[in-house]
Amino acid sequence: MSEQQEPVTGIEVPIYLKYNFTAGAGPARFLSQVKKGVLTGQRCPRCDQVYIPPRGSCAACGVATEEEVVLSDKATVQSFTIVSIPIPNNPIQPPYIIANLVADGANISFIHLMSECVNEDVRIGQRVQAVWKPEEEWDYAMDNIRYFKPIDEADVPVGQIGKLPVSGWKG
Amino acid sequence: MANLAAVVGIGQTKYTTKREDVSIAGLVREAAQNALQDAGLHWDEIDAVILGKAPDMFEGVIMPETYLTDALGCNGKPMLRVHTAGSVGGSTAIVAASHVQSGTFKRVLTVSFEKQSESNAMWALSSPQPFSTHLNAGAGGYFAPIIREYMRRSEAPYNVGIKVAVKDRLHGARNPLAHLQRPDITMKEVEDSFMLWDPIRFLESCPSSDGACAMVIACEELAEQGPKPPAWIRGVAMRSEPTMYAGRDEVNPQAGRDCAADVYRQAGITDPRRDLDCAEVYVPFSWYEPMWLENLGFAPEGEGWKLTLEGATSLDEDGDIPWNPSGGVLSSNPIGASGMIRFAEAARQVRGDAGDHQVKGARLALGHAYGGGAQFFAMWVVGANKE
Amino acid sequence: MRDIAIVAFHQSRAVADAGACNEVEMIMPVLNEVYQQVGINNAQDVDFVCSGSCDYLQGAAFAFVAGVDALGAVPPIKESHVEMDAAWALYESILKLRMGHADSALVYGFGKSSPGELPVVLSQQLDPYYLAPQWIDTVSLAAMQARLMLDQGMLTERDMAEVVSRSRRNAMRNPAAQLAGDVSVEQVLAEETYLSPLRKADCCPVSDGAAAMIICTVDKAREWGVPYALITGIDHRIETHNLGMRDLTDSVSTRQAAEGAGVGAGAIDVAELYAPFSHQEIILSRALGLEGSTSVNPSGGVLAGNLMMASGLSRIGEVFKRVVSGEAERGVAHATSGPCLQHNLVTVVEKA
Amino acid sequence: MPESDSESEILNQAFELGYTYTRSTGPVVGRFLTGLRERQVVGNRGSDGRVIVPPMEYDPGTAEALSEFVDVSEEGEVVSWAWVKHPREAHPSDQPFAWAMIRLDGADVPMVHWVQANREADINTGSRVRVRWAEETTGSINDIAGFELV
Repeated sequence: MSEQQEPVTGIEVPIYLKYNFTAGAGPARFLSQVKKGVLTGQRCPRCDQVYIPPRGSCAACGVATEEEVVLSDKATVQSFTIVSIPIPNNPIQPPYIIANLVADGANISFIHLMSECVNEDVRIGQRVQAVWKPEEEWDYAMDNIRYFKPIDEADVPVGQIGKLPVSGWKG
Repeated sequence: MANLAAVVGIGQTKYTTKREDVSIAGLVREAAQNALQDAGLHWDEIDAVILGKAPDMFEGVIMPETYLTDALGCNGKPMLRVHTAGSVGGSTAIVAASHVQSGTFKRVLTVSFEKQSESNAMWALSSPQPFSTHLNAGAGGYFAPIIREYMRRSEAPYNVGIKVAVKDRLHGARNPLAHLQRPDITMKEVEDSFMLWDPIRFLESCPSSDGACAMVIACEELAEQGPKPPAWIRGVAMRSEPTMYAGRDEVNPQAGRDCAADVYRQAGITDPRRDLDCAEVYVPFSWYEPMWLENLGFAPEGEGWKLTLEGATSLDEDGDIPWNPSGGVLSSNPIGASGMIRFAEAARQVRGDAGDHQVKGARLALGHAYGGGAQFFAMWVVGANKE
Repeated sequence: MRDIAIVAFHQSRAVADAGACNEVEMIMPVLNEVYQQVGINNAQDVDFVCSGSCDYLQGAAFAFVAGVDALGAVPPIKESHVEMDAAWALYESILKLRMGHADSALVYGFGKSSPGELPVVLSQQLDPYYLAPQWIDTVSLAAMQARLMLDQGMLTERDMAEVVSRSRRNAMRNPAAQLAGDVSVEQVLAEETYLSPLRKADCCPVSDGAAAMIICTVDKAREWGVPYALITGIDHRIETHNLGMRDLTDSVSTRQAAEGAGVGAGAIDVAELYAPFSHQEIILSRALGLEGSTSVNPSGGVLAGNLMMASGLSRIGEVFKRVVSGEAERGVAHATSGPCLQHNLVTVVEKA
Repeated sequence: MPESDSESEILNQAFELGYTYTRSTGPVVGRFLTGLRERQVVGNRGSDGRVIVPPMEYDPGTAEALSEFVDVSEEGEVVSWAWVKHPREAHPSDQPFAWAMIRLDGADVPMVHWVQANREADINTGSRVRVRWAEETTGSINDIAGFELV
């Protein structure tokens, strides 16, 4: 070995661990419905709020959410950001819109992509609807919805966002 | 009932993108050694070590306190490892303080760190989980919609965030340890910087830093024997709420308001803007200054931005309540340490030991940290006087 | 310093795979059980909550955040977390009670170890330059520790098999146990070696599950009107990470913690030791100075089921149960962390 | 692809948590790894005079920073060992092997590494072993491609 080589000051350490992830009982019920193209929330037995995606509990009350509630695939923009950097390992090209959306009949937002819109025109309170992938591509994932696109309905006042019935906004 | 305790030693590393000259142990050690030196103490005069950092995945070392035992002179002593997400640096200081305030120990060392250059911090936070939408574009992507909602509610002018970004970098230029050294930064430069997560621009975001921060906390009797003035711990508080629940106010989280009310009550503060001399507050994205000014009760709801624009939080504009005189998280962000840096910098101010970023005559200061999706809070108030 | 009372404890049944349950679904039933034991509704009814967990068990950063979703933390609560076994969450909680910032606390720990290959995952807890890149699993390290003792005549394989046999038999009375049965020493010895000198039976199983405890001041325990036991001593110590610098046949840090916790101040009726390997139970019994009169691991210990990040808390809970039931007057519980018993916590629990 | 045992019951999916970390070593670890690259094992002297291999940055007893480096032999003695009958995927050998604590000649503190042996019966406490160097050394603990029985 050459005496002239620089001393070692750094090393590369690959750490790759394999796991088998389990979705959880509550989330699995939700994912099974999403696979059929249906958005279902779960209602808290204590405070009646509807969660989507359900994660196993009503986080506010600390109790399991069990009652399934079929929701609309129409939603309202609670807030959003226009992202100009790529998501690691994701083919979506910036700039794209990630929005916090509340589905009609739900009381909490989830994040999803918005498209078929002029980024600069997206606004809080805007009405949107899911654009689903072709049915043969449906899997156990919210990615079955390709994105949400604006629809021709009146904006929802801020105070009403997250409080709409499953029948939607009658503006 | 709690015993009196005080910060008697503070040590930090220089914050930088990548500390290529030290191991993980070497980085942590440097801050700890500096804190001991500041306190005029030796390793064998420390009774216990309390370590904090954010996710182990940043360095890929599981429960690194076991590996760090020797670097922190902890062989034969108690060692506790705290992890409360981004608030961890603050929580760790509070847990360390409880070792002394409970009367269980006389003098403890607390250290928090991140050597996030070992990985890519953005990657560790964005690692995709099965069954979920892979849309996580980093912390900025999470906080940008919340900032947008604040802007809507408060009708704040668009340039408030830009002003904070400039102000904190000018503060950072007074602090030789700060990662970003930008004495020449301008409003125009920030405004023209790349819009990463609209409405967050590149220069309105924190950097990614390597670094460590340490403190020695001592009981009343020993604190008074130290070589430098102690920073007396006048109040400590932590609050958590769930990340996501129906009806959660993400802009002005209840956990932050409750935490502030608790720590103010302990410290006898009724009007934070008047009673406190300065504050070190976790502001990783510029707009969080006006948001936290309201959340922490320095301004009525919807009016935090007015303090920022008036220059009330600026050292350079002789503001009455300087925020982040050290340059804050916007100037240095080793995630696991960032909260402790806020707590330590608050202590430096009331010890009159903050160098060029000293707030003249500071007697009472707030240290603040938050973590996760702003659902974990840790705060302390330190004072030049015991009571 | 204020006396600290334990008023409730529960752990889920240790299982090899918690199946469909995610973390929050695993935690909620355990919390409900301890709430019921003292007659409260949720975490709102205690002053402080602290948990212990490890992100790498499930392979996701911020694993503990899901735990908060099990608490009913609206309005917000005083809450903290250690990336350690929940026995250390108990330690943090005790400090909060001692300083008067809480009169009661909920402590819980959880681990779902089944998704990954636990002994390999834990290899990444070792020195990141010298050891972790070799992927030395935790079982192998323990096997070298056992060999040192065998070579030095400090124990025999029969001694180890006796520990296993007693664990299996004791576990028959523990509904939470994963491995239990009327297993004789000879049966254990007849098993072929797995990671020589260890047999599979010398090693704890990998388990999923959670455990929870409620502690409080004596005044609060009386107010709740529930039976309680007192924590009269607690201490923990860590030692060097360099395995070559440690006397692996002894547990110096356990001795130090035992002295700090005042273990020697009286007779010990019962001891629950976090010994993931049979020979470690022998090391720990010696370090704690236990005598023949002490019932060691009446629950079966972690050889009967090991809830990573909760087993240390469970040991304390098992002693509590026996003191409250009158089966024991004074007991010792031990928790450990790190390779080959690097970090040890000792708690003394006594009849009120 | 996810597997569903039965509708809306257990949903599992394999995933890999992986990243290649870039570690800076600092002078002590760096000195050891530089030695390995040159096929030389380096230790350092602890506060009590004992030679520690691999070198430690800080003394466990006194907490002092350690700096006095000592070259040691690439041969030594097995202090303890464990026989891996069924190597795991992550392990350095796909054949049965031994993990061992090895005290190198000139060192006082044993190091942990692995030993190549054909059968369990071939290795004993006290066995003499020698470093088997990797074909290409890069400055990593894995430049030692295990030890072999002498």
